[in-house]
Amino acid sequence: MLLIRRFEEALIAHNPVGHLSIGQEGAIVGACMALRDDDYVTGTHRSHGHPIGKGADINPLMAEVFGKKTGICKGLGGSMHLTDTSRGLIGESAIVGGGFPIATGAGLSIQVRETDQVSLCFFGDGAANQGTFSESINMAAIWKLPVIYFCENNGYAVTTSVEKSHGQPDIARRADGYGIPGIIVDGQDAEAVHAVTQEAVDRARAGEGPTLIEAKTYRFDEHSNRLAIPIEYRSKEEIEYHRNERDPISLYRATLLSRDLLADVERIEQEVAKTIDAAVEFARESPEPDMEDVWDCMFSNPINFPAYEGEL
Amino acid sequence: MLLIRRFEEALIAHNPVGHLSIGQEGAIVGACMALRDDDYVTGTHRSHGHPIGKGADINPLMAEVFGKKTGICKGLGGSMHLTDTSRGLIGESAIVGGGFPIATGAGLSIQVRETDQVSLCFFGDGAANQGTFSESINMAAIWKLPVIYFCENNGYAVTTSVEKSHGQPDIARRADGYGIPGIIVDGQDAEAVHAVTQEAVDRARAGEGPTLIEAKTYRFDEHSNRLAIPIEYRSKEEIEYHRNERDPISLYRATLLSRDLLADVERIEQEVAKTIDAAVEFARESPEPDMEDVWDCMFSNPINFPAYEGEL
Amino acid sequence: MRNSVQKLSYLQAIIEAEREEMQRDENVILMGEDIAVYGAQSLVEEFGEKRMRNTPISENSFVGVGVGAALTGLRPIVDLTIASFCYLASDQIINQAAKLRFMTGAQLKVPLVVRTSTFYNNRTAAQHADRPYPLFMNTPGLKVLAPATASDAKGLLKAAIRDDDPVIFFEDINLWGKKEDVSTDVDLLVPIGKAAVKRSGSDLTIVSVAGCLPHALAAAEVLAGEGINAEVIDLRTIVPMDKETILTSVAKTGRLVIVDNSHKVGSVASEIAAVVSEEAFESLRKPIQRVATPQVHIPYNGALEKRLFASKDRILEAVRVII
Amino acid sequence: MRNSVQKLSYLQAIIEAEREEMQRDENVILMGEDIAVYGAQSLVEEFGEKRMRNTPISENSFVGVGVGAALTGLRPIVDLTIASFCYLASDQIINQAAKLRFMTGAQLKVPLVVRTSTFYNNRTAAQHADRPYPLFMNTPGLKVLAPATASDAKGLLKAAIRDDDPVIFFEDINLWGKKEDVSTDVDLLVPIGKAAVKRSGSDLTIVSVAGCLPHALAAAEVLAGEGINAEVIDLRTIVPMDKETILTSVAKTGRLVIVDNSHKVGSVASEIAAVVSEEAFESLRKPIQRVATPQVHIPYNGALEKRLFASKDRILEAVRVII
Ligand SMILES: Cc1ncc(C[n+]2csc(CCOP(=O)(O)OP(=O)(O)O)c2C)c(N)n1
Ligand SMILES: Cc1ncc(C[n+]2csc(CCOP(=O)(O)OP(=O)(O)O)c2C)c(N)n1
Ligand SMILES: [Mg+2]
Ligand SMILES: [Mg+2]
Repeated sequence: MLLIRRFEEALIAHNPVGHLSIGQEGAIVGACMALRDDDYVTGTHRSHGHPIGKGADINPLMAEVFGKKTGICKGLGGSMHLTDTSRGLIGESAIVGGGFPIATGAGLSIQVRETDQVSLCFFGDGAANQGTFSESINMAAIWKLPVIYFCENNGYAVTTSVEKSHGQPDIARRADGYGIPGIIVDGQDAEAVHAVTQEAVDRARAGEGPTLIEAKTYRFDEHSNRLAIPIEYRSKEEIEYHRNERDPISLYRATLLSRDLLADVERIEQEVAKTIDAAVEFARESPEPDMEDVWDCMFSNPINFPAYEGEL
Repeated sequence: MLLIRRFEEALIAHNPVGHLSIGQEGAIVGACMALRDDDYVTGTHRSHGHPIGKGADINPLMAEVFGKKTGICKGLGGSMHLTDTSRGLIGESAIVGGGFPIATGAGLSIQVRETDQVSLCFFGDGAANQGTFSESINMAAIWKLPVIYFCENNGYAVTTSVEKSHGQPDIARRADGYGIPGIIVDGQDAEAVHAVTQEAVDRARAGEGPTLIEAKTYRFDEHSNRLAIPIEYRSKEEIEYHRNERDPISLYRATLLSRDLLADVERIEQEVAKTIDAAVEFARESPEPDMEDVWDCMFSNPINFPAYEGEL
Repeated sequence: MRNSVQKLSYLQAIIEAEREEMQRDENVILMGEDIAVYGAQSLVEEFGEKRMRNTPISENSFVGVGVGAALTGLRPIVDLTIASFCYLASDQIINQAAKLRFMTGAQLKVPLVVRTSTFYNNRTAAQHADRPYPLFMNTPGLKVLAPATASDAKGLLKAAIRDDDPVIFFEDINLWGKKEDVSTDVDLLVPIGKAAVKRSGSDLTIVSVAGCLPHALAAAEVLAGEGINAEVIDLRTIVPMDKETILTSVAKTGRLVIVDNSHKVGSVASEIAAVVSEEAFESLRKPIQRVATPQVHIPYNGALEKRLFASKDRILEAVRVII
Repeated sequence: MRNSVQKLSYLQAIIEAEREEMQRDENVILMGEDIAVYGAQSLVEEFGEKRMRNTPISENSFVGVGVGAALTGLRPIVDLTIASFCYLASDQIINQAAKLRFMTGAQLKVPLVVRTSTFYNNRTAAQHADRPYPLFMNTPGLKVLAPATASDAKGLLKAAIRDDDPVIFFEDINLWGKKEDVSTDVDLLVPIGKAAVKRSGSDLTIVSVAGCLPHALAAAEVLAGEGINAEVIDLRTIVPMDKETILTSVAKTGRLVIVDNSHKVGSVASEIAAVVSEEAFESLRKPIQRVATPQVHIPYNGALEKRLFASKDRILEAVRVII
């Protein structure tokens, strides 16, 4: 959690780009803790947290947000697309709702290849209104695919509240329409999230099919730190309340301290700070990608396709 | 109901084209009986029943299936698209699921223009798996639009049963996920369908929002009488049972006879026969459309668009 | 007010067009995601939530809701925000909006406007940077607009709103901030289907598509310094295409460069090249040059991205080949 | 078996290609609506429901499921049945399948095949009769195939299944029933990106796209009777286009007719015309002729519908203009 927080704080300081997960780290990390390295994950435009939660190397992630050649996606994907396949990530879709079918397809692949992996699909409350949500969940239900649909319900899609955009506000309640379990959990409590996700993962590995989990969480910052929002769509009090009372990191820190783990906490805090500093340094000093990288990444098998010839 | 049945039997005899509603007339007519002439309806590829249920003239419908210039759509739309706007029909979508947003838009229009019309969307069980189903119903729910989503659940989408394609088989059960009522009714009982639809229409006119109705019905014939089906996806016994025991027309005829209405029934049967014979005659003798009709129907306002110049 | 002007940016001009048309006709409504965010905040205040609909993230359906509303008495403007989302709604746009009038034998009409912005040169990467004009160009039944100035944006959008057929209106975010004098005449429409000659010349023709215009004009300026007079045509309307203006120009100059930020294969530039080589073959003195985006996706890295799109230098390079 | 042949229809050849590849590689799976109905019944019997997935009617998602499966070790063939449904799935095809490899810096690959059939000349009316090649032609990252013979259908589909990139495979239902001798060699692939010269000639070039081939050959036959030797090229692969074969032919003949059943504006024919007028300008002796579908929707009435598509007579008429 702290690594995600500090990663994004470094971005605010050094390269203010993108959609931040600050406030939502408990949901992300709680979910990822229930997964193995070889389990699949699809993510969203709010993409920084997912690979970090899955344990990806920080340097290539940071370099990617800086648009550098050493970035995990060679500087071609960027802030909304931090995908590290070595940790099971198979795409962070900036098309809202784009991940549902892809995660479901990974579930199908697991079933056909008969491995015991699972596939977890992170999505936002707003994304639940895309048709791909119901289409994909229904397919996973009929085929009993090992997929966990994990909603980071932060209450808003840009400026639009869940109450104003959903016939009823509990996304997990839609699960019943497809005959699968739907579970609501406090997303600011990483251990609670971990527990319900673990149950869903176990069900999935046992061949019992998909689960829909809705973690109620909150985004502390604006939708994106590149978009000016001209209206007040949520109150300052609401934001302050969440920052002060409902910060998943403060809450978990308190839990750890109550377990007498102050020394460990402090050690981790120092390690995280070092990791982030090193990553910023790495990203800054890395070279820019070339036009050749652009052409090279188009096709696996470029029969008869032109290659880059320096024309631009 | 009888008019739909005889209309389609005439097609089988004279112009074997299209997707027949035979077996589903109770659901269609029961629903339409709850509507006023100025209420809107969207339909499906199985399009013959809806305009007949809404009281459209038979001649132009028959001529349309024959592809004639006197057809309701000038022979340009055809069997899957019998749309008569004078009876409130605003499109029969052969794109499965295409009608959901359109019916919902008509509901929005009613709300903005502040009339007391309603909009009814006919769709099949298979169509419920299109993303437009959940997207549109959700929009109608948040805006409390006067829309009735009416499922003709005939158990199959081409060869695919509801059990094999839906996470759970009751489509109406999905309504709860959007916070709206979902109602199941026996589609072979026209009066029962009429009653539940009337309730939904009343709710809609009162500003209380959308309803999802699922009429359990059955298709007696093949998916389309132009498509050869090489597999047995439903048993002969099942078909025979429905034809013999669950025919909405026989059932309703029995009801009427039990009310001592034999004379009326026989008069209606004769009238229907005459109407259909006349329609076939009309359709047969009507002229073919011209290429000019094709060009003329493209734009309302063809600034700078070419017109037909006889080149083909 | 008839003959006065006001200084407006391209985006402000669009909002003004919407305001004027919403004032004129109560059947005009606006729909889209976070409708107040992209400049339309004042419209929400003026017209209220009944006519300003903040939609859920359901592109195919809310465009289809626009279609249904258009069939039944309203004149909806649907904002698809970013043009990459057109692919989510292409079903309702192509299979329904474009076809419904035809398929019902003209019983129905579809007075729908879909606004959408091409978000390239903005470091948003490949899933947000599409310029999918060709998708809609190939579809009969649609009118496709792509203005390059604030005045044209206002006048064409107003014409689109008053039009009884479905219109796709492409904005270019690289122009959103550009200010110019725009007429306040509430009835001044820019005709759909007419290109604009922005600079006349006799040595070669440069046809500019959508947001390429500033680059085309800059290139023409450089050429003028060298004694080469380029005629610059702003296409403005992609469908129906104003062949006449293009063919007349090529008949005069015999040389054609087309500048278009869509991907080159199957681009608007390809269509123009095909038309000209068919209908002005005899007057063409040199091969047509297409300055378009090569067949690669748009990278996140800003420096690389910039090189893929039209620029003064790329246009000049193409001109040098045929001059 | 290496050198033997069997008589197969175009559709049977497609099913055979699927069968052979499913036998060869257990990671090949097939997905689509009513999968057993359109010829694949025997595949369901042979491979079972695990690898033959009968999908709900959820086009965007089941294509996306194919993408997800392709990213994680399978090689799915997704049957979109009727090409008009491409618009429902264009989001997953364009925004995901075509872009994912690129956007991840080539960490991922997408070995996905989407089969889809153009259902024109079949009285199914405008919502079922699209030929949307241009939609995908404009998208970088895709390979687009459109075979016109049973042998090419088999060999190209097999090549597509073995390809590590996403491929869109357009079938033409007007050819489904056409029988010919097809090789039984399980490793015979038709190379992606190579056009076929079906008849050589020196007086003019006819390039045929997809199902237009029989009409082009029939026209060439008539011309031969008049002493005019037409070279007939079957494009076979739309993307990447085999420019070389076309340019070589036009260099020889100086005259070009392109036959394409997509709508003319923004068609494959337009792209070919643009390429040829750019790269073979000096050898062109007459304006290029495009025989394509005019910008109207496809009517239900069968007689009218037929007139909108390629025919021997329409091709001959175009040839007469430039001969
Ligand atoms: C298909 C599509 N529509 C719209 C957008 C613009 N957009 C980006 S993020 C976003 C809100 C998403 O809300 P939610 O799913 O709740 O995720 P959050 O941003 O809250 O994490 C929108 C509308 C998009 N990227 N893709
Ligand atoms: C978008 C789309 N996908 C697939 C089809 C092909 N198709 C036509 S009807 C049909 C089955 C529809 O089932 P259902 O909604 O239950 O209606 P029914 O035919 O049973 O009346 C299918 C798959 C289509 N027309 N449109
Ligand atoms: Mg959210
Ligand atoms: Mg059905």
